[in-house]
Amino acid sequence: MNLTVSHKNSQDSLIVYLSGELDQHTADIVRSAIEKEWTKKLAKHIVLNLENLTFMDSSGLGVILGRYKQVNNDGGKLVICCINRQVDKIVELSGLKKIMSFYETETDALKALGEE
Amino acid sequence: MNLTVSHKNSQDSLIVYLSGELDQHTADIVRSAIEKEWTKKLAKHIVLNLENLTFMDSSGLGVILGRYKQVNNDGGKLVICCINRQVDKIVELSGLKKIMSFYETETDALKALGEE
Amino acid sequence: MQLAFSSISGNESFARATVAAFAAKLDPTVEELEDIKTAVSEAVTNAIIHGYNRQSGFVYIEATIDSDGIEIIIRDEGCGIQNVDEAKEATYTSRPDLERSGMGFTIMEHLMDEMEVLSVLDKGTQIKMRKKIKKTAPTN
Amino acid sequence: MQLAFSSISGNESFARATVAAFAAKLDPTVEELEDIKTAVSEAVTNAIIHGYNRQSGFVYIEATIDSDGIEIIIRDEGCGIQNVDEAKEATYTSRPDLERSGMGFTIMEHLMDEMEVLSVLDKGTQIKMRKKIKKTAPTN
Ligand SMILES: Nc1ncnc2c1ncn2[C@@H]1O[C@H](COP(=O)(O)OP(=O)(O)O)[C@@H](O)[C@H]1O
Ligand SMILES: Nc1ncnc2c1ncn2[C@@H]1O[C@H](COP(=O)(O)OP(=O)(O)O)[C@@H](O)[C@H]1O
Repeated sequence: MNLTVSHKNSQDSLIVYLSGELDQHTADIVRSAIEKEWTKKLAKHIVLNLENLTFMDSSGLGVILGRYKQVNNDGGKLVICCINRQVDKIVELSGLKKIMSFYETETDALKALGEE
Repeated sequence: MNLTVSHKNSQDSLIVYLSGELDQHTADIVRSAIEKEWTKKLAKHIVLNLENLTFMDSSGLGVILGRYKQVNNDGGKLVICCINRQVDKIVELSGLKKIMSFYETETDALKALGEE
Repeated sequence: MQLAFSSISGNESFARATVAAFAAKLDPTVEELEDIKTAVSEAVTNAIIHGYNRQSGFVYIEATIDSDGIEIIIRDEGCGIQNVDEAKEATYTSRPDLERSGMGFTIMEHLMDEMEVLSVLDKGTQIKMRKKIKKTAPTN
Repeated sequence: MQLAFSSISGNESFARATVAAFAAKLDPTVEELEDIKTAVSEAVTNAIIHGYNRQSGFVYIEATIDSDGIEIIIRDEGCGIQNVDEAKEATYTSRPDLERSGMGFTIMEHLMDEMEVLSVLDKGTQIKMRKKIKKTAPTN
């Protein structure tokens, strides 16, 4: 598989790490992995750490927006950190930066969610 | 270009470093780069360091055999060091290992040529 | 070069890798190559999920290198687009149920220098894109 | 998948990268992938330099994945081979002037599980190769 998902819990937040290439084919993996964790109700917020995401197209925007809505509906926040140039270009171009919050580091993202 | 050639001189030997992919298209680069140095008559022997050669097919065997013959005709030796698995498979399979000498390290190769 | 492959999910990554390997001959920058990969990924994804609605069919890619860059044609023989102008609008998608973002065409237009959509209902869709690649000094 | 490209030197690397990207779907080991790349490189090089004698023409690749591996057909419409048995002999080459080693067929035969040569003089040459890829557990 071109994409792997892993996660860890940190106080109120679920931190999700995506590694590889996120497209229509691999979007399903992200969707179901996050939903599986989210329904456990162990976290209030989600941090998407995209440091090792080497490629993303508009299918990735779709799956991220979908999770964003769900977390918002449940009263939490979804924020993103550590994006590289190709992903940055896509989120910039698509206007996602106007909707969601992006942070340079995972620590910054967690701080913004009120941790530590 | 898929392949780069660099070299240095060490006592009696010309050490040639190939980096990238060696095939029919890039074989010409290797041929002309080595000939240019060899005709300067600064060295008696050649060490081919293939540590960073990530791919080689039978066109590579051809250009290596061509240099080997030339160096032999001029009374010197051509030896090879630091090959990786894919290259090892090709030289093994083609019988090149029965003709030429291969060394694990550059130091071993130079030692075999009587240096230091 | 010409490439044909089945409209199955999973071939998006194969298609963008192939066009990138072909475009690499122009010695593009990493960023230019990423732009091309992304645009190809968008068009191929659309052919698979919209054009063929995930049914079986073939996707065709033609790429040509000329003096100032690369031209890429991506074609399907699927359902076609009813209203191309509407389809090109940012955030328009006919498949919100699939969590599509509707940003495909917008991304292709921005990352490439030219984009042209040709579509006939029940016949299929063709996307023609061009990207200029600045010539670097010959490497020998 | 089907691929067609010009018989120009420099396309060998594009061809092997493309087939490797396609074969990657089988989740092969790095070594299996290297074997496939090398065999494709041999057949494509032969089509370009022997089949078309460096003249312009097209090289065609067809690759199919089935339950136990990959089948790859590489075809040219070049000069053809007079004597296939002789051509397959280790170290036989008709072009020692180009510093060819004559090891192409030997390498293809060893790295792949099956190899079949079909050649008609003045019509062209087709190499059909198969490689078994061991199924790994689904990674999900
Ligand atoms: N190859 C195609 N065949 C049929 N319809 C298409 C094709 N490409 C795009 N479309 C239509 O255009 C719309 C917009 O496409 P796009 O901007 O890529 O957004 P998305 O793919 O997220 O829906 C699609 O929702 C679909 O209705
Ligand atoms: N596609 C082809 N078209 C015409 N002749 C070919 C083709 N492939 C191979 N041959 C012939 O078979 C010979 C042996 O091929 P090979 O074992 O690959 O060695 P090499 O390419 O080093 O000559 C070639 O020298 C050539 O005469």
